[in-house]
Amino acid sequence: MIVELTSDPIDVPRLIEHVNQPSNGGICTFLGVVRDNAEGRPVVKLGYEAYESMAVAQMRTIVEEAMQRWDLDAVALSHRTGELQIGEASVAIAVGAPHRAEAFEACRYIIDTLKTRVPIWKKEFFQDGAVWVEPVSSQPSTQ
Amino acid sequence: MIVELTSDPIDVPRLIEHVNQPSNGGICTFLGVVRDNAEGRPVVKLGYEAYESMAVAQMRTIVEEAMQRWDLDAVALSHRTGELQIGEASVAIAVGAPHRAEAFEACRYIIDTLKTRVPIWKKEFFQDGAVWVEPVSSQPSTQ
Amino acid sequence: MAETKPPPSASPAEAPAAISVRVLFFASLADLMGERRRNLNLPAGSTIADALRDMATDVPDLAVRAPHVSFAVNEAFVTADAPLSDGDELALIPPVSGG
Amino acid sequence: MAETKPPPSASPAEAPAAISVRVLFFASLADLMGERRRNLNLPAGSTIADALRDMATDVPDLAVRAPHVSFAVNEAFVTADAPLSDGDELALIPPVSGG
Repeated sequence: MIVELTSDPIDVPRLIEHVNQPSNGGICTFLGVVRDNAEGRPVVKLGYEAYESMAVAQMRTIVEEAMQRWDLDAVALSHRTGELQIGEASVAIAVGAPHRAEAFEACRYIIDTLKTRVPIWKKEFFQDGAVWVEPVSSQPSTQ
Repeated sequence: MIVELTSDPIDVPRLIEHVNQPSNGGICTFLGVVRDNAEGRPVVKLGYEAYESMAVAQMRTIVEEAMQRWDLDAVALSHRTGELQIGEASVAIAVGAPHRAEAFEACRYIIDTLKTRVPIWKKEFFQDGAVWVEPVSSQPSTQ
Repeated sequence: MAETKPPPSASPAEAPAAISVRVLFFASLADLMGERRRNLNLPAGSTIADALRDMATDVPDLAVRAPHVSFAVNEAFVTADAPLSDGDELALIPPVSGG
Repeated sequence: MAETKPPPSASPAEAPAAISVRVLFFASLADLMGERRRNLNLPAGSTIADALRDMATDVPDLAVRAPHVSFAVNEAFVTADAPLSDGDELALIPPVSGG
């Protein structure tokens, strides 16, 4: 298992290599990349801040949940911190599984769940200011 | 759009780069990789044969269907031919989309549909022989 | 392919009395047939089913496999009752297993 | 952190009459508070809600934001009625937006 926060660019081939084990027939990856706009408004760059120790612990818990639920032996999850330019990956997930259904479902579960309960925050920088993104629907549940 | 059959190893970063366009916030990729076993029986290597011109045409049609259905501007699909060793990618799909739901759904659609109607055949090589894989459920429909 | 020229027709304005079709075999069917392609001469108006019957005289097992085979004419999937035309490329497609 | 030592208790075997908690602020809450952490002295038995009321005397807008904030004590999510203990790390977590 790879679970990490990093201020360096995410090395996607390394994550894929990690989950490419001989018993796996399918690898699903998801990359979140910095879009050039936020609901149409041009974005200059993004910044990510994390409650680092808790974020890594939550990421590990989510990965362990996925590995148990879909009986996986290899998952990699990396999230960037700091300043990111358009096109850079903010998050990368790689899931290897014997068959593709499990790889897709686990990968989707990890990104969906990460977005609801890992303490990481995104700041969108526009030409004329910056805002912290605070989705109204992403309140972490108590657990 | 990248749609190709290739006898060379698939360059996954190139496919991801192709779909990493500024308006996209999510990239889903799927890699089919050569497993070391087929329902428990040790596999030595695989061979892929294609009806090449029709396979590429069908692959293009499937990609176009996905791009239209999920309103995508960038998809890459590459399939290997010839002999593959354990761990090599036989197929790679990369789908970029403004939001992740579309990226996951389109990527899944492409691999699922490819497996039902693109004229490509897999031969499994065991220690003591080889068989063409012919799924009973994958009969292409007339269309 | 010079030997597959159809016989002269009684009325040159009509469709030829015989057609020539190029048949492609893949994967397990190439193994079964012992070849990857052949040119087949058939009466005008023949369907894919007719072509299969013709080839099954050489290779009877082809008739056994036929229910599990799909067909493409000029790279488009069609059913076994599809008519063939002179110059068509007919592909016999065993269950696919790409991906 | 030396200044946050609790006052001597009347009965040393019991819980201290006051506790010291380290509070962390992130993202928009760090902007609001003008700091990323503070040490907070509270009466023994205080909950997260008590800590918020205490801090809102300095920064009234914190009370406005509180309904949209989640809480973690020692890196585990808890609700606002959770009791605090001496030495706890309390994190105020605005709606998350990672990914």
